[in-house]
Amino acid sequence: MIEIIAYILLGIGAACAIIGALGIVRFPDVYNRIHANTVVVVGGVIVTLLGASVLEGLSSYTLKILIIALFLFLTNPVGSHAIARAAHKSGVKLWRRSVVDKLEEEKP
Amino acid sequence: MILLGILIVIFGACLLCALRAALGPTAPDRIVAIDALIALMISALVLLGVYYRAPIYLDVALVYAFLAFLGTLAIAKYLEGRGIET
Amino acid sequence: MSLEFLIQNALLVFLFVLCLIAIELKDLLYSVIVLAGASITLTVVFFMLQAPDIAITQAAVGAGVTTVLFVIAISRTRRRE
Amino acid sequence: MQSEKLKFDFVLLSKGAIPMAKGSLFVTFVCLWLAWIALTGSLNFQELAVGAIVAAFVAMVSYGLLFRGKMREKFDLKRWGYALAYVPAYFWAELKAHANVIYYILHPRMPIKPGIVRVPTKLQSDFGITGLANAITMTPGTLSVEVSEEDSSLYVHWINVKAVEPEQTSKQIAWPFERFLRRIFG
Amino acid sequence: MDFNYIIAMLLVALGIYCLLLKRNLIKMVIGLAVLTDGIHLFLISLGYRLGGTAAIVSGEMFSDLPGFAAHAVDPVPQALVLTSIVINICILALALSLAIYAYRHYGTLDPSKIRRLKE
Amino acid sequence: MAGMTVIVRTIARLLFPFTFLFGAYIVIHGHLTPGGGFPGGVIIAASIVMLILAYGIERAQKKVGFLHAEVLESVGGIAIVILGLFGLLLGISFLQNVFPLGELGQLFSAGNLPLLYLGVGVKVTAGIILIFYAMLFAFRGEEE
Amino acid sequence: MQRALALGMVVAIGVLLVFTVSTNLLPFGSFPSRQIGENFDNSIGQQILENAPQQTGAANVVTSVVWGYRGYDTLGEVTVLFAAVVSVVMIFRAFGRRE
Repeated sequence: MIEIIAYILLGIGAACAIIGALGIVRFPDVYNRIHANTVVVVGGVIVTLLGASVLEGLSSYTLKILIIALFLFLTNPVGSHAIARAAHKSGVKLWRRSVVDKLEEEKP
Repeated sequence: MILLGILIVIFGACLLCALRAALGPTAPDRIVAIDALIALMISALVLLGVYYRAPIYLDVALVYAFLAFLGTLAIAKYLEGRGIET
Repeated sequence: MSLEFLIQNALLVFLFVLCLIAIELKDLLYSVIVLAGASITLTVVFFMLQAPDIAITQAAVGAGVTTVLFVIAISRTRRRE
Repeated sequence: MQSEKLKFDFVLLSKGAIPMAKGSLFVTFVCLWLAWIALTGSLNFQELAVGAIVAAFVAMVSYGLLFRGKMREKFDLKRWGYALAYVPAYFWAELKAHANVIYYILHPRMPIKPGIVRVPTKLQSDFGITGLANAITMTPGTLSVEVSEEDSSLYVHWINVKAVEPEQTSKQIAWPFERFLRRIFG
Repeated sequence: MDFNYIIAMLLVALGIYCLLLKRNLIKMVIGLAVLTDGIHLFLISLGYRLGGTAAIVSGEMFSDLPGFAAHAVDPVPQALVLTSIVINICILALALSLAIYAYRHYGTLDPSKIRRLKE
Repeated sequence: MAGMTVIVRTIARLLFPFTFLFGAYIVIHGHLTPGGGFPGGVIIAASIVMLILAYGIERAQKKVGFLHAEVLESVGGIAIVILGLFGLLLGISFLQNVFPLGELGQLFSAGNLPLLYLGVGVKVTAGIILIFYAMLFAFRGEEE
Repeated sequence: MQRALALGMVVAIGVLLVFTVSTNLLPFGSFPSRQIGENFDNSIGQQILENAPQQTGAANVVTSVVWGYRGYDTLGEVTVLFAAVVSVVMIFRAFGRRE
């Protein structure tokens, strides 16, 4: 029973990983690609790590895998935020069909 | 065997990320792609550690989970147009 | 050839392609970014060759030091080749 | 210029600018010791002893960084209750956002309307703003691009803009997280 | 199939190509990094044993030391590569410092132009 | 204003003690798990680099100054040499083990190997920090 | 002309390296039988693997090679690190004085 749950989680993770990577290729500009990156990290990697820890049961693996997931969860949004801010400051334009850019209007 | 199949899927995703890293028009595109690649490789490391049945191998993935965002931060600071030291 | 070695050989080809991209790109910053990807691929290859000591050293160096050093050097000189 | 620098000096790598809380060193030590036990994964006496020494050393190096303020507030049971209730709400938001973005990725014509909107927030503390921004970034579909500390608002890149007015964006993007975070971090 | 050796040597050739033909000091340092990566890969592949485990006694191996010795991979190349990585990072830092120095002094990163300016 | 946004600063200050502790774990368990002096030292140095990137170099220098790093590096080197001289003084040879070996797999085992790794860890930490400080201090504020 | 010569040299070096490596070595993964002759236990790595846990008491055999059997090498490595750090610091100090 517990193995079936683990394999379901691993399957969801792999599917999210490949879909997110497809999104990184398909999306038109940097900011949208970061959304796809988030799909890879949360839906792909962290769900996969949870599946691996469920697969092992409660052992010395589990705690370490959960620490890895926690720190990935803490560090990745910081990187995304920093790179999005740097992209906006260095003049990377939004996609041409974007609706609104409040940051450009209010803080030039 | 199922673990190895999932590994193959993850490496396929890595291939797509590398495609974007090779094509991407600007620097942030490439960094985003490499970030996703690093995250995918961390999950691959963990799955390999489970496959080899050795918990001490997981330290390697832990190192990358701690330090992966340093390079991103440095490049972001460089792209913002001021020195890295401020 | 077992499935494990198939994966390992695919990773090796991937590593070679990443290094080739890193060398052939004209912008030095792009080269450094792609080199970080090559570094983690090499880490996984070391891991599959049952050398976790080397893998952990390569991980620490590739994630923490090399990229930042190269970015400092690029920021002190010129970005275009 | 100098005074402005001092105003933002909540960084506190140097001691003395803001008085340290009394229990800060001890609480940091306990957290680091627990982290050591989780890393080693054994309850051997030697590991515990060496862990205590290392955790004490690291806590003395860095005790101003982890915790600030009064220690008694940190262990209010109500806060931990809200933190516990935050987890399923966060999980539900994450699930919805994933389904949304995966639909956009797999759709052949990709019907997205991206844009950057301003999201005002009432959170004040560092950890509160950071938690909100990280939660926004970690749900796919929204991405915090810039944080403005003067009027405490975030600029968020939204993959499918439904509203531009600050009240509406705050209600739609930030409220699911903010209603818990304002209780947890204040 | 000696795929590891071939890829390692191709990496070395790639590094030499970069060192010989690129006209930029920092790009040459990148080539140096690729070259050393190839050498490390070659040495580690040399010590691999089919179906081997890592050279670390762990888990149920503690009571079966002869079995451990019959299954573990070669530790000597690993120690060698460990030393080599340290020296590699030292060389990297030193070479980048010298590149910055040369750029500040001559205003260019092209090695041939640097030589011409000296004459 | 020095440093990056409040998000990066908060996460850096949250992660700094844990990264430091993890580096120390890698150094101290060098004879039991993968790792050792060099990767552990690099991780500890990377935690300082994290502070530099998040806060700016002046704030990081209040934690570990240039002189501190120089002294620490010398201390690490001297510790290694003194540990080696122990063997020489007892009439065996340089760097020979003189401490009891202990039980295989325990933390207190393997004689002087963990102590040597401790020295290497201190030395590598200080060395990498010194390299970063030197490269960051030179040519400050004259980028193009 | 010079460029073409260099390119040809690189290709020649690459072909030579790949040829040497793929013909003159034993196949990948045959670690203990790299020794010439019948007696496989003469390989240094195999001997270290058998004796290291008792001799040095370290569970990680790579560690016991790094600081036990090959301590002088590692001492040299530490010296190289020291020399590199001193060189980098001296380069930037000298340059700063000159400006």
